[in-house]
Amino acid sequence: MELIARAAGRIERVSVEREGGRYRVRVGERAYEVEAHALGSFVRSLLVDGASYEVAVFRQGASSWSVSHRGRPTVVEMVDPLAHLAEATRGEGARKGRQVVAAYMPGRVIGVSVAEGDTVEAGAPLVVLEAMKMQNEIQAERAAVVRRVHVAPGQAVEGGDPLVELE
Amino acid sequence: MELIARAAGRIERVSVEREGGRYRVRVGERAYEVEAHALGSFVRSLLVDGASYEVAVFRQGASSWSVSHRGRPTVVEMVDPLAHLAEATRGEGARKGRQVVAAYMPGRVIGVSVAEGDTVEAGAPLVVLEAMKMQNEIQAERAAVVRRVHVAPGQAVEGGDPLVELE
Amino acid sequence: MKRFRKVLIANRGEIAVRVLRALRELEIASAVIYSEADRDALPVLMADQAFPIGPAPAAESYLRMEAIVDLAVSIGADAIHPGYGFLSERAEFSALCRERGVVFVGPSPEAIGGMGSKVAARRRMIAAGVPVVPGSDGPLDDFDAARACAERIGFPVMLKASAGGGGKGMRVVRAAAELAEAYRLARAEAGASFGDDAVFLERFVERPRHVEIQVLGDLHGKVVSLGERECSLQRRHQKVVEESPSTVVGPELRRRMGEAAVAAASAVGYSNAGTCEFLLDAEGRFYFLEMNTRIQVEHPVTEMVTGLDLVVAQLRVAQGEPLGPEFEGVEPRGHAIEVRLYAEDPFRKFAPSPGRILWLRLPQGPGVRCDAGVYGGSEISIYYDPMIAKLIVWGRDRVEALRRLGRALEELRVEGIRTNVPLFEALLADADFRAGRFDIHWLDRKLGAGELAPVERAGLPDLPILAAAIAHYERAQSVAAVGGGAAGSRSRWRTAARRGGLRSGSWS
Amino acid sequence: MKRFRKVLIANRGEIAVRVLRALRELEIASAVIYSEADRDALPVLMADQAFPIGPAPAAESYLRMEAIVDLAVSIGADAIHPGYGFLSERAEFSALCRERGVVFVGPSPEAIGGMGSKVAARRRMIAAGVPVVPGSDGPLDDFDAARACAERIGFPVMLKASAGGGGKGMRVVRAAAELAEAYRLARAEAGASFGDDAVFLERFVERPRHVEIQVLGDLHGKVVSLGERECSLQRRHQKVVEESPSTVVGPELRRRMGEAAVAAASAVGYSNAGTCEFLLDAEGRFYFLEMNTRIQVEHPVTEMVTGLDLVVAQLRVAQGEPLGPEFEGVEPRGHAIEVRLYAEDPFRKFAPSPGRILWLRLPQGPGVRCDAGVYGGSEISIYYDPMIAKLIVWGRDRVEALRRLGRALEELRVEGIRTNVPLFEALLADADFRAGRFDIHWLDRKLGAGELAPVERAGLPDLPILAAAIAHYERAQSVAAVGGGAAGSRSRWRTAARRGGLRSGSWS
Repeated sequence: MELIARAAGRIERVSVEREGGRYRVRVGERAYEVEAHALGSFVRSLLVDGASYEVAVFRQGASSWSVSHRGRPTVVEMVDPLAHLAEATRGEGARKGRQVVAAYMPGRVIGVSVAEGDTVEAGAPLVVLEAMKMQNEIQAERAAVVRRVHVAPGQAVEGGDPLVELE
Repeated sequence: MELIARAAGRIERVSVEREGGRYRVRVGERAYEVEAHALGSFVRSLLVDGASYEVAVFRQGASSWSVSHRGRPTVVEMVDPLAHLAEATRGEGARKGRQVVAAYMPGRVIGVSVAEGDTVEAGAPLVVLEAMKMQNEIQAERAAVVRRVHVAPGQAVEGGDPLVELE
Repeated sequence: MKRFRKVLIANRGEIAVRVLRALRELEIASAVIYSEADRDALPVLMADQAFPIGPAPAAESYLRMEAIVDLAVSIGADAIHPGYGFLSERAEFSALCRERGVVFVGPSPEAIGGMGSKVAARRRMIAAGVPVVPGSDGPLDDFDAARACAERIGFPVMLKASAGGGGKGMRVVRAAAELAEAYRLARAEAGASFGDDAVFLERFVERPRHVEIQVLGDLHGKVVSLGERECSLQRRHQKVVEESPSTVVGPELRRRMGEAAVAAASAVGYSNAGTCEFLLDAEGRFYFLEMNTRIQVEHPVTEMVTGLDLVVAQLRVAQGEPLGPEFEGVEPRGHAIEVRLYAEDPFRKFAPSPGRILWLRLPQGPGVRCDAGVYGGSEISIYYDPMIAKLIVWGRDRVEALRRLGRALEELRVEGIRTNVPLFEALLADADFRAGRFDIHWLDRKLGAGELAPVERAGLPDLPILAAAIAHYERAQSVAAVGGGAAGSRSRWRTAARRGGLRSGSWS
Repeated sequence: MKRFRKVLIANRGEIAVRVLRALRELEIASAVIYSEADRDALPVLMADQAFPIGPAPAAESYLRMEAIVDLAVSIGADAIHPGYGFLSERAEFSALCRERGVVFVGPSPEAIGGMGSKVAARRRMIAAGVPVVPGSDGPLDDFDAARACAERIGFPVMLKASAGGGGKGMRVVRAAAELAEAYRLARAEAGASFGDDAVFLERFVERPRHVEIQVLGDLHGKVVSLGERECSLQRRHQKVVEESPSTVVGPELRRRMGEAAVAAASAVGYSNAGTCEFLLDAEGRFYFLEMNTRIQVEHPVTEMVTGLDLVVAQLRVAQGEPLGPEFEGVEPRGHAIEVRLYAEDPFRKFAPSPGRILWLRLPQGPGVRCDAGVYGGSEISIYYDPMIAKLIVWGRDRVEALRRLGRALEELRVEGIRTNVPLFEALLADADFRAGRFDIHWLDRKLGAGELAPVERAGLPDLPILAAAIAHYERAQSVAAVGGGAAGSRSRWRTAARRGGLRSGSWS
């Protein structure tokens, strides 16, 4: 199986083959021999060329996976090479620029600092969320234009609910 | 729901009603108010009139349940009152007397001490099972007649596999 | 002396579990209360009895004094253990228990009240000879009074607005020549900020450490000190790491602080467990801050170095037992460190990370104690303090304790929520922390300056891609196997993709 | 001195986890081997590296000396820790490691060999002045030799067949007048049973206790004693409960036994951790039995009362570090008790209960240490020792330790397999056990006489029926909701009933 992996700014060609319980995985130029055992519904023990890793893998969408190793999650998108190519043709820049800012915990929206069409700088406040009696300001990770605002002050949100879309 | 419970020599009429998340359960003359929450696939927290019990409930068959409280299991059969009545009519003694002696762990049969038709006393050896490098003699729990022998020496068995049927 | 047969725990989480353990060891029956959010929490599973007390918000459950005492009476509980937080330091709750004939496992309402008001407590401490931060003890009449007071207590001093709080209207003065101008400005600022220009003056303690003394009193007038805890590592006034002994307290200072703490507690007729908090300056001078009239979150570090069981002791003295010889002349053995494991994300400004714990393995082994309020499958709710567990380690010395802390943190597995473990990893890598060089502002300074970066592990950078690739492959195989036609499977994937897209918060 | 960078653990289960913890604390990289049955076991998850070593049977995996040393060399491990059991006491394995330039974390092959043969070890011990059970030191020539020997060592004595074993051909003689007849009968019995009528004679130790001394030696000739462990509670020669200190050993006896153990170890040039086992009689006389040239299962009780980390110490002395001052004049502080939690059913003649652990909550809190080799979801396989975990408790005294043991056992949750917890509950309810009145035959006597009955809990007799009724009701509801037609659901039920009937082993 040939795939493109996109994770933390990296884009890599990936191939996966199964050989009698073991996987041969190629990431870019690097080849790995991996033995993967499921320990529960989403925790896997991976032995990669002898090294032992206990990882939790949560599915986040059709092609998006959150991989947590010792409590530190990384989001990895695994996409079909053709789909990736199509997206890339449409413009690498545009793809990179789109972002849905989501609530990372359940809570209540206390304030919304932006409106659709606003231009924001990195670090600019977007939404103030209250959860567990603490207020948390959610900021823009980079300079962008606000494309959509999904929430209004007073609204209750679940973890993962979209708050604002930036581009 | 009206049921008959058979457990450890007891036979009790049982009724179960659900009332908004709580259960009203009657066992013989005793009435209980029970709140039951599932904690995992088979562990439940039961609050019975305030007292807290953490029990593991494993299904063993259509109407047979193994209920383990702090590691001590009890087998409870829950049957339809009519079915129970039918069985009782066929003869209480006969029903009580049938028993399938099963392997309680995976292992290998080292020896079979009885043949079909044998009459055995309580404590008589039936089968010797080897598991974990130890040999364990499985004995008759009461005087009975051997109706069937399911295994032969050298045979590997899984936990739960029938070994001998007594009556 | 009355032996308790049943005790009601008016608390939740790890401290409820802690009290349950003590009750079990004393063979006393236990009952807990639970709010709607805590039905499946660990204390409910572990207690002999558990009773609902109301909806999730604390005001409607854990803070319902009358309902809790009514419950205690109705189930025949001899006593109520309040834990920490919630009702533990409410004099009226202690009084209500007494009124209804239920023993409150803690000090009398009079002792709680005597320490409750800061101004009154300060006066009482001065009378009892307990050192407090020297100051004007009230608003200054005029500049002459300010000058006289400053000269008496010595520079640097601090001017504070009487009506102020939270750092506003505070002004440090390092020399006599600066005092007049500072006094003028402080009054003006106080007037402008609080509508009241009264100011007072006290000695400015530079880079103080927070060192507290555990005390324990019985109902027969005896109070003992059980040594100190160092709690200087604080983030926004919240303790993050606690240890015992303090690296800057020796036997002589320990003795003097212990005597001061015993004097403080005795001055209000204190019984049961309590803690006297002190500021300790770089010259070894210490000043009484306040007394916490309850068992503290960090009590296990004292237990680890003394071998005493403080919650068992609380219950015993509440039963009327006199303090035994094991509580006399207690000296610390080895070194203990506690870290508070929270469901919060140190990379996102310590935002709480509520949710379900989907995979949990607590550290074990030599020198490690983990007081958890959760189990694998339990939920960290948004209603309370997001504490997962307290991890306490013991070593023959601080170096061994730190090694064990590192080992235990590596061993811990929590998936499903984020935790503040990376903060502790960063601390363990910090030379000042390892050397015990810090004060109560140190952690906020470090975090503010971005000097506690997450520790980069020498791992396998491709690991997330490998794991995701295998998961993706397996899912594709199983979808192909189960899903039948390609069209059907594709449309399911598309639906999932839409949902996934909405929920993703990362640049994609 | 060479610092290890990587160590291979040639073991499995809880001791592999124990060694992993020590390696982490020393910041040494870790590798484990695993058999096919142990792919998902806890050590594999916790280690830095894990390598397959063969199929499940130990002879094809954990006992493959050459393959293990080859692996150590190929992965660049500086040393191999053998744990206990498997290769830990094989002189040839220690020799093979040395030959291949890999440090064996344990004694030299010479020291292992010196203690390996019981006869040679006994002679060596006598030469070193270590007390052994007095006896004829070989076959008796004739009755006169028997009488002379019996008079020298004093009655009661025991006659044993030289070729015997396992209690056969043993005969106790309590007075000189009975000796002639007993000698005649013993020879006849020996001849009939073993085809060799040679017998020897030694003092009969009545109701002896098993008390062992932990020793530790460095590579510079220094050997220290770290106090005793009482291991008299044995079932068929298997230790069940261990504690430290022994209730019958005081400081003076501890010193003398410690000196004997150090002399024994020194006589074979012993280094690393080891244990000298002694029989202790009611008069306080002790006799060397044998030396276990490895870390023992029960080492944590010594760790709990001394504050030392024995596995870290093993690694340090193996690196060449000399024993530091913390190992001198060690005296126990408080009391520690270990119980071995096994997957076995004490109600069914201790039959092993292999299977998957479906729900697991290990005890925690003050004074409790649980060294587990498993996690919730792991499998107790049929191939190895069915140990789940070791539960070790500490208290200021034995009474407190026993209370904690009871509390910890109540807190433990293991579902999916059966455990021997009921045995420990029965022990805790036994007056002799609580008073420390036992010897090495006590437990077998008690079990044989049916005097350790399961403790009946004052619970709710209807609980199993309530739980089953609710489960049955819920299932009926969900079947009705999902199953559609009654006929379909009924036929499914019938199939399940057939399967259920076959698997049920209870009277029905």
